[in-house]
Amino acid sequence: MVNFDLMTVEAIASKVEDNSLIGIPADYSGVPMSVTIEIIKRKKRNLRLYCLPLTTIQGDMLIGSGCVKEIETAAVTLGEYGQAPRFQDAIENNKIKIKDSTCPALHAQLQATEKSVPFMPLRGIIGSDLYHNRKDWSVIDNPVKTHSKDDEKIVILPAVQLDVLIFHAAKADINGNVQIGRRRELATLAHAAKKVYVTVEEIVNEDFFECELKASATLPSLYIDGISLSKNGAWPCGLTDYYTLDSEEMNKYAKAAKHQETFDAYMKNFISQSFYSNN
Amino acid sequence: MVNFDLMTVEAIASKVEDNSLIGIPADYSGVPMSVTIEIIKRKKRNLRLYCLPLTTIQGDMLIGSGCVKEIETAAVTLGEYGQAPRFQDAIENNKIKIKDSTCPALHAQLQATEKSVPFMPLRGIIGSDLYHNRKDWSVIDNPVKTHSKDDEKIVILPAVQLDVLIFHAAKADINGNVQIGRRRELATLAHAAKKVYVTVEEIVNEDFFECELKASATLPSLYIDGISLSKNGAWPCGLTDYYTLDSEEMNKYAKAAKHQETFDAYMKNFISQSFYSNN
Amino acid sequence: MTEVLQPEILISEISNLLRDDRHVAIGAASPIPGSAALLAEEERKNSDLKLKVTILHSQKFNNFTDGSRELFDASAQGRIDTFFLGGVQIDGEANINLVGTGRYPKLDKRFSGSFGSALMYFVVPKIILFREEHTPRTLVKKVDFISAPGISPPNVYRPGGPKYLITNRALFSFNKKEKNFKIEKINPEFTLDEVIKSTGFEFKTNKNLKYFSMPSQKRIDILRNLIAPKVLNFYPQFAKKLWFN
Amino acid sequence: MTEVLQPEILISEISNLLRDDRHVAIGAASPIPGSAALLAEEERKNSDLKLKVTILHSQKFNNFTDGSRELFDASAQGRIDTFFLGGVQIDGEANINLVGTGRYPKLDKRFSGSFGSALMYFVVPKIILFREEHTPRTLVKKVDFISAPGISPPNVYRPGGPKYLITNRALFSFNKKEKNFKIEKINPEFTLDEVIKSTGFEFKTNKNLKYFSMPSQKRIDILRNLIAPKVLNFYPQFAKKLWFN
Repeated sequence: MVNFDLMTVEAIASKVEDNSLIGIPADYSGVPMSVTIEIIKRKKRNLRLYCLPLTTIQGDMLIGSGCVKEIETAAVTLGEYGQAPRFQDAIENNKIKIKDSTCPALHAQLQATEKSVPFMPLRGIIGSDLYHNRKDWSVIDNPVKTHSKDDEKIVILPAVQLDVLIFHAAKADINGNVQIGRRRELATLAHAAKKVYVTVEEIVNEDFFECELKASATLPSLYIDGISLSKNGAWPCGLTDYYTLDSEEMNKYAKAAKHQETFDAYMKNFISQSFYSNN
Repeated sequence: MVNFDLMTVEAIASKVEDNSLIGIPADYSGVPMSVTIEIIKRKKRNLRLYCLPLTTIQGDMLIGSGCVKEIETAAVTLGEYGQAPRFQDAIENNKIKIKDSTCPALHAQLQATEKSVPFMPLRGIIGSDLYHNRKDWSVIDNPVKTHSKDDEKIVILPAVQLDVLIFHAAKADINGNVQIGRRRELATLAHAAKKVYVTVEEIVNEDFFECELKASATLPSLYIDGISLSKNGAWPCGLTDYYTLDSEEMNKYAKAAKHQETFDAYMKNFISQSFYSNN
Repeated sequence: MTEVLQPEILISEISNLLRDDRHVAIGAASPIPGSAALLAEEERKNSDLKLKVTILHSQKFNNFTDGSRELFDASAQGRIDTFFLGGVQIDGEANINLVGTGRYPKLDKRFSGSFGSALMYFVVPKIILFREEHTPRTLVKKVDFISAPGISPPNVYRPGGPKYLITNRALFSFNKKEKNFKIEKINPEFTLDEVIKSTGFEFKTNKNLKYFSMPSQKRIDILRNLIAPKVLNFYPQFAKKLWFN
Repeated sequence: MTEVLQPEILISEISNLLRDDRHVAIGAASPIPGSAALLAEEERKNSDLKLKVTILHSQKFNNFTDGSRELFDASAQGRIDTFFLGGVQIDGEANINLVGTGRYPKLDKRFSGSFGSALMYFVVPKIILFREEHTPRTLVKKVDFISAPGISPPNVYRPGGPKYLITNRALFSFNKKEKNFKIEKINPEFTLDEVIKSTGFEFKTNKNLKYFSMPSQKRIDILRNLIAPKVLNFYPQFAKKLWFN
């Protein structure tokens, strides 16, 4: 028995509304692939992806499946498996809008919401074409005068609040606290999101707050709106201490995604199988 | 054998230079009392304390011992043991300068240095006399226009970099990584400090990075300039999972510190004893 | 019936004010609000609207894992429904002073400091001002130093602010538009006239003025049997004096 | 002597550039720089100047505990001495393009994106640009899109920037004041003239032009016996192809 509402993967997917701004974790932060497949099955449309700070197969699949209207990211890539083909195709053929960004800016915009301030300053960026293509960014004169640089120019980034965040993690405890380990960017994402749903490999019969080490690795339940059990929920991506990325499947995907037709066939097959179990 | 330079408590204290800006951890974050006594013994002068966000007996002792020129803090208090008498006396008789602040501002000023931005915005504060007495704070018009509040005023806080941070913690590993648990404000302090010294209860023969849970609770050695073994190093303050605050000693101190003469006698006695052992 | 102690009545009254909350946070040196929050949590344990209580000075009842800034961040995010603030002085416009009396910076009497009040007072929807001592010395016409203002102009972000003021003599509500307090409940040991005389600022009186209510025996039992041992962990001085002497 | 592989020469050359560093960080998809950093770390293991290597995509060689923003924060704090950046295109003023070719936003050929370059290029003192392919297609007169600029005006905070550019044909140094590259070393398989022809921008030549140096047998042994198995953990595709095929 757990002291929180256990959801199904399907129920989490159905919480994602068309047009919503979704937080997308990087390949190392627990990619929620089982929910992603359910989102694709449900033909969600016009999603806006906010990547912290990049996406791999998850973003490429969502784009290839026609679910995405806009993406804000520092990169979309399959890493060692090459460029992200459906993303490339979508950009080269003007199918989706992109807000090209840089990793620390994606962090800072969420940290602004975390602190409920309307903006964050960030150094760098000035002189890049990233800046010239972002109407929501501006440059101001540093309002704090220092001895060395009286006339410093600095970039101002707006706070961004996510409609929903979904990620996959190792464990939840009986009170709905989730173990995120060193992946603290998940805490930033959660703090900046209106709704947070998590899939986990297992639910353990303890309270992480009873042990200082475990508490240190925990995202508290107060930020979490629903949890689902989903074994291998990040597959073919990896999950720290559980499984590594599936090279063979990534190669298979990278090849299939090169063309829309072969991608469609790959996805049809993927959806028809039951790779993820709820128990 | 450890893979870092083990220091003595005395050596750490001698690293603190007159006039330096010192990071002071709150009563719950590992108060470095053994080093504090050595600082007092060495008659360090004109120290500037930056409290995150408050100090208890440590700050009061340093002030009463004449080591302090200035303090930036959200509070100085002995908690359940009453007001901080040497601090009160110093303020009421104009012996030290105070920069009265509020907890989130003390955090934000360090976070600015953590990100190497010259300032951080923060809501609140406007209309308080804290603001009216801080020449280093200013108010600007929010440069990011939102629909709801086109003319919002917001406070701008300058980045603060500490000269030195000293704190007490549970454990160091053989590679000089330190366990801080949930006390992540210690990471913020360390990121914003030029030099960081740590005293620990024990040094353990392992590498915290070999275990994801332990790594999650770790401040990496890359931020740490020196470590000393110091059993009971936070006493009479407490340390999570090791010992609780010593009520009897706190009462004794609170009483003695009411007058400079009794405080001096208390300190003379304190210094003459060996409360802390290095092994 | 058991004799009910004065602080227990305050704990019970404060607990009633937390009725619709989901998350209450308790800051430094607040044993009575802390006890009230744990009482409310216990009483709602089996209801649909559970209450989460974060006591910052406790290891066990601290729900945060992002260091001591998380209280302020979470509050600014709107995730904390109620927070308590005290005051060396509180005035009729709900300005609070936690710094000291006299002319700043060289004060006649210095107190601990403003803590997080200069943000919390702005962002937490229900701030309950709590000061046991109810005298013209604590409830003043105008505070000597504003740690955090009771009200703000429209160009300042302020979703939160003062909702109640509770002392050992009375419970007041605060009206943001009229910028004044109204008395809601009174300690039956005092008359309204006595309360008026012991208050340094003017407040609105109430035709429906009620008395502080006596906690039920059941509530007293919960408080003494279940809550007191918890409080002993993180406010030992307070708990010992009240319950374990 | 063992046959030395071309990537091993690059690894060895890059490793030489890390001589005075205390902390080198390696970002996404950088197996050759990552191998070079681990090689330098191993060779200096018993010296006074130890090298710390943080490989972000590795669980074991990641020295950070504050989430993925810590690389950027630590770099901005000045705690990272060297970082590597690549580029779809790199031009003669050291502007780098990681986004794609053609007219943005509707590009002819889209690549992955700018990653952290738009901050890292400004704050890390020694940025080594690394791009294996040395052709007029990659080393261009002017990039189509600036992910991060090579130089900045004085009113922009910029303690860091480009120091070297290394390709499979040559090693260049960058002169910030003159805003140009100078060739320092050349792959002995190519002539200077061939390098000039395969470079889309003009660069300064060097009277003391040296050749890429052959790694010693000892270094090759360390690389193949100690470093290769580590690299296999976080760049499996690369390591398998080079060392475990």
